[in-house]
Amino acid sequence: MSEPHLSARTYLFTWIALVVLSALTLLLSVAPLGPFHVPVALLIAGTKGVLIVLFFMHLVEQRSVNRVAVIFWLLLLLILISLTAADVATRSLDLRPPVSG
Amino acid sequence: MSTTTTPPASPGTRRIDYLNVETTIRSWLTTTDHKRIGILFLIMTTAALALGGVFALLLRLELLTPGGTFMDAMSYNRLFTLHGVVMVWLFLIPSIPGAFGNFLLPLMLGARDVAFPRLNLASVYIYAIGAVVVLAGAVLGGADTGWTFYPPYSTHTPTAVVPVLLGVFILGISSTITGLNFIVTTHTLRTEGMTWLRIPLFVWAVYATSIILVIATPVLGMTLLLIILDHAFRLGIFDPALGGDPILFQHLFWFYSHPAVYIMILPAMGVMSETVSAFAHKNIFSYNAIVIATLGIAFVGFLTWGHHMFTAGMSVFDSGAFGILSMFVAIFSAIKVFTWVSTLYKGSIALDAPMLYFFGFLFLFSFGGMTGVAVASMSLDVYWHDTYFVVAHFHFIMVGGSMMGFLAALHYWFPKMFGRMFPARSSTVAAVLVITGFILTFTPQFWLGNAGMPRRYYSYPDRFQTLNVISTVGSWAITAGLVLIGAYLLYALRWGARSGPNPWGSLGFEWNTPSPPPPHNYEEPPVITHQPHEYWRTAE
Amino acid sequence: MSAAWAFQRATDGGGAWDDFLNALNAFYRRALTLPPQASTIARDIDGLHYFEITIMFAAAGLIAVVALYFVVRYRRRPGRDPTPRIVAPHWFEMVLYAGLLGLFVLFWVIGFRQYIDLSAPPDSAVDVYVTAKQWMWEFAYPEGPASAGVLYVPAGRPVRLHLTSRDVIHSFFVPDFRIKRDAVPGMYTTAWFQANAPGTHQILCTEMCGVGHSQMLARVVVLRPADFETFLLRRAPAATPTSGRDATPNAPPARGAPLAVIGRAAAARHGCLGCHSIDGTRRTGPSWLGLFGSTQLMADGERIRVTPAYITESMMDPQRRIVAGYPPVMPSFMGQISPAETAAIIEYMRSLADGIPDAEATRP
Amino acid sequence: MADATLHLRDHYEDLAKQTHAARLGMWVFIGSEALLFAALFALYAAYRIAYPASFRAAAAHTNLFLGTAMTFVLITSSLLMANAVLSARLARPGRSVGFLAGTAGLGIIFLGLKAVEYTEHFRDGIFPGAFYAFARLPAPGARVFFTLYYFMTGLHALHVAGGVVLLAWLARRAHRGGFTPEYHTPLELGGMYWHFVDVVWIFLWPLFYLLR
Ligand code: HEA
Ligand code: HEA
Ligand code: HEC
Ligand code: CUA
Ligand SMILES: [Cu+2]
Repeated sequence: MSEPHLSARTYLFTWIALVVLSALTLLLSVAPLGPFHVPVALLIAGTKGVLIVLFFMHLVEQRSVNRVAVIFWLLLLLILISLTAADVATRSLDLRPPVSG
Repeated sequence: MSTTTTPPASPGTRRIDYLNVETTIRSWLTTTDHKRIGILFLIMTTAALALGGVFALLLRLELLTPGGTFMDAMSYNRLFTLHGVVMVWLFLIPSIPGAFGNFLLPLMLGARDVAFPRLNLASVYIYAIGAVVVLAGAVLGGADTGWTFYPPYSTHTPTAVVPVLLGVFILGISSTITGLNFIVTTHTLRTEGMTWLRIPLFVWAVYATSIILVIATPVLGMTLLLIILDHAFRLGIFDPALGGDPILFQHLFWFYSHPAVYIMILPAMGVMSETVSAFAHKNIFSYNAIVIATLGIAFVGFLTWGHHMFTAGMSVFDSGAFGILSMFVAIFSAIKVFTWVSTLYKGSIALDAPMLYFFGFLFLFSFGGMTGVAVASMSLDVYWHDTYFVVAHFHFIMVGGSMMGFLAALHYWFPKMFGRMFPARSSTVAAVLVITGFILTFTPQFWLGNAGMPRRYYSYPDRFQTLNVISTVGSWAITAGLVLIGAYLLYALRWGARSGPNPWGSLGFEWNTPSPPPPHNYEEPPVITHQPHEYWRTAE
Repeated sequence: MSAAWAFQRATDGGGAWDDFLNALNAFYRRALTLPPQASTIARDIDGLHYFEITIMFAAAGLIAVVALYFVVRYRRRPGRDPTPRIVAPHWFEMVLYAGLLGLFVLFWVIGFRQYIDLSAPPDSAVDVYVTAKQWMWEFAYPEGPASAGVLYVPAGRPVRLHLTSRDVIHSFFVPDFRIKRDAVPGMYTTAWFQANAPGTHQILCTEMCGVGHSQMLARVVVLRPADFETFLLRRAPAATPTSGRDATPNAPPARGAPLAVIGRAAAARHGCLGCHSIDGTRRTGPSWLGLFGSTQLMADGERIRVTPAYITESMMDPQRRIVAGYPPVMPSFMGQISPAETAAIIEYMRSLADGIPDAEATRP
Repeated sequence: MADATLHLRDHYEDLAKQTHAARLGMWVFIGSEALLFAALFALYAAYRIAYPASFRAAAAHTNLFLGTAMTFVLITSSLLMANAVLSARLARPGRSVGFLAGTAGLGIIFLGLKAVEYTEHFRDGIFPGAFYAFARLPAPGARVFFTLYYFMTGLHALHVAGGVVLLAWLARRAHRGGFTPEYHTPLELGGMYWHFVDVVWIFLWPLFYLLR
């Protein structure tokens, strides 16, 4: 009853991709990216995470409900982080209407 | 393990059910039968209700006079903290899911047990350990922070917050396990023909609750751990003296605790959906609407936590965002209320005890929920925040809503669980007592809040006394009702009339088994061909 | 459109319509046990309150009546079973829920507008510095006077409160003004109000802060504007501050500027910036860049964290503790700097805490 | 011995369904774990916005070399772990044990590096919370950075340590022939856990070492 599964080659390629991406972030961390340092680093980290989840953790070969579960918890994780950070980021924002009577 | 199916004894002797299959204490303490685990949770959470209720009575007694009545300020502060902690984490969150969810989920889905029975047993013990730790903390001096544990007060108070926090942390693990179990059960153990749109609404409610449990609880756990680390080892991350920002604690706390209020109401809503169909003998007016609203609450409920922080110093932008999102979540509850009322239309309504609680719920939850919308209106919350208006709001929902749901469930499924009926007359009297007592206790608190009385006040200005006295007297009526319920249910356990398999003539799937159900629920997996509660079919 | 706007207009001018609104206001206020409306914003907020509560009673009444009718009409009787199959017509559900959502959004729009009003003080406001600590309220004015337990404000003028706390979170609540704001240690929050008329109003603490929480009461005394001026003069300390306002590079900031900006001006005015740089360079005294919240080594080997308390001490009694590597030359500013200015300077230092130079101040 | 039905519990219809349940349960559990870390990530985001300069300065004081080494150690361990599961699927329990041992070994190396790093910081007076006494970065933002650093990497290291124990147990079971191509659910779930811990580190690495 053995299911179809990923091969050793896929794993090896995944690993190579991870190594390359890690080296890339390392290089980019000294590049003059200005304000884009954080988003770029997080984007690369995110890509690496997705690779691991899909291949090492076999999400590609599993039932779609598992994919939905992963997407759902990712979404909530982002909500938690962004709405909390948004508070600190916008504390000095002035929302007064331009001319207040 | 309960795989040892005892062969039925010779005909004429008692039918084997989950209660009499084995009767030793040991068999109860090592059981992996979801029904027995449900009963264990029922016993423990009811005890928690009684304990929290005693704390509440003491609170109300103290508030009889403006100054000190019979205790000092410190004791009062500890009492309302314990009242909140016990009611929320020991009673309300585990009650309906732990007791009725465990008992009913497999029965309703046509399964023989939950997905992970041993984990399920573990959750009972973890709950018990957590409860013991909380109570030990109470004995060691208790916490005086309120159930919200805001730093820097919670990290500086000399009281025993650490054990209380630790206990809550442990209770969180228990509810996460319960949630995990229910999610997987719903996905994998549905019997043949049980498509997603045939799942009983109570299961949907518990399923949505479970999603909230597994996602929100870890955040609470982490947050409480950070407070523990600060209090015990001065490793403060929220401490302004160390560069921290105490408002961030509030964000993390409410990221859990707002969804947690839906953990507390969704199961009760599920009970109501079942109750109203069963006692009006009527199909639910719109099954899909209830399902959508249930999932909608579970999801949008995660986006509204900031409405507890409108005066806290949060940015105006964030406040506005949380304000509008709170309005969105309310619409889903409105959908449910409307659907329940419409279900009554052309029904065949029997006013048994569960149905009385349904009406109590309908009215009190609606009103409490609407006052929720009022406090979510941002400028009004600036006025009402941390006044008795908020206390009234959440007791309307948590007592008038969730506790009524608990009581309805208790009465509706009592025959299912024990095969016996409770005395009808007493149950009516008790329901009326509880509901009127409730109104008497908590309606005055809206006025108190309007008049500007802050909550967590040991003493208060004289002008608030009259309303406080009324509220205290009301709490005695609730108590009378609840004690009466306790008394006749205990009586019925032993001496109640035999109920037969389905005393209410309900078409819920759980009634397809005998009452009380046999150890393995179904001999053969049932095949489901339609939604539950399709009463029009009884004509065919 | 909404009751809230109507109420806003009703306060000024006569006319039958306004009389009606005033009567309505009086009725609702009594029925809902609301306290007096003693600030300019109170009546608007109550207007929204009446509007929502009316709709809620209507909705609750409707639910109760319909449910009751169904119970009576469809109670279980022989022949009632089986019940017919009835499912919701979709268009009806849609219209109902869209309408409700529209209503909720309307609540939000009004509430949020008022909330913005509540959080945006007019520029002309009188500033008061409010410090909460277990279990009392202290008030200080830029002009010098300070008081504990009683907040004196003028009638008819906006008053802006800069709130902070010395220990745990407290919350400043004046029911009669319909305002409430947390006083959080480590930061300044603001609230404002404009009292309508002279009188006295209660202040309560609404954030759990320990055994004295319910005793943490104080009063707002609203004075006639003239009396308020007298109060300021009478309470001002003898040694009047400010030496050579003209000598400073920065003009005094307009009222309504953030506290840190006020602090920068005060620091310049009192000559702090002559000895203390704000860009990290070392002058007579240590630079303020990144100073706040840091831990400094004292001449006697002690390590001290730069907290508001320590900064205050450094200003009033600089010789008490000397930073290692610096001469003990800093003069005492006791009696020369008002508590309000102290708060503002501290706030300014806090704005430099992260080590980012103050771009505006260093501009030539 | 390799009778798969031995592992079938009586409330499931068949093993496929039971395996599916186990995997789904694991994903749900990992979701919970992710949210546990998310609370700390949210704090990191908020404080980074509040103290941008201090955070950059402080990140320059963590050991980039060690951090990078740890990254490569963990991703390589993940490769080994994936192969351990694969070997079980291909009915080669011996190789499975070897891969597991390798994975656990790398986990231990990771913890060793972490210990070296912590010791270094302690020497500089970098402690969390009230004990922070790093003379070169006295600003409050740096204190917050390092407190978070200890909480997040510490929690992560606890997870790695737990993972190593788990791997040892799995290796023992594999060694005794406990896993077959048909039934190796514990091994697979253990692997998922290990990979998840790796993913967490993949985010910690830039946040604490790279973004200077
Ligand atoms: C089971 C628990 C529960 C539930 C379900 C809710 C539901 C809601 N709550 Fe409540 N809440 C609490 C428990 C709960 N709450 C607790 C414990 C606190 C205090 C915490 C503390 O500080 O200690 C609190 C506090 C609280 C606050 C903060 C108050 C403050 O401290 O300043 C706010 C603010 O927005 C709020 C809003 C809401 C809203 C909008 C809903 C909505 O989900 C309600 C939706 C329901 C309805 C709207 C009713 C049905 C609809 C109709 C009948 C249609 C007609 C409706 C209208 C015309 C309006 N709640
Ligand atoms: C589920 C939640 C829940 C429930 C059910 C209740 C129930 C009650 N609560 Fe509580 N309450 C909270 C949750 C709850 N509360 C929370 C979260 C707070 C905030 C705490 C904080 O500020 O931090 C609070 C705060 C709070 C306050 C405000 C304290 C303050 O701010 O100073 C008051 C005051 O009146 C109060 C009163 C009551 C009363 C009279 C009841 C009554 O309804 C209780 C009636 C129940 C009984 C009397 C038990 C009797 C039962 C039995 C004897 C068992 C029978 C036996 C069997 C069935 C076998 N509560
Ligand atoms: C004559 C020069 C001079 C003036 C003017 C001056 N200071 Fe200082 N200040 C010093 C010196 C020198 C020190 C270091 C020695 C000590 O601690 O007293 C110092 C130390 C301090 C410290 C403690 C810093 C630390 O690193 O711990 C603070 C805070 C401070 N000053 C604030 C002020 C404020 C506010 C003003 C203006 C109201 C001011 N100073 C005006 C010279 C001055
Ligand atoms: Cu100060 Cu409560
Ligand atoms: Cu909420």
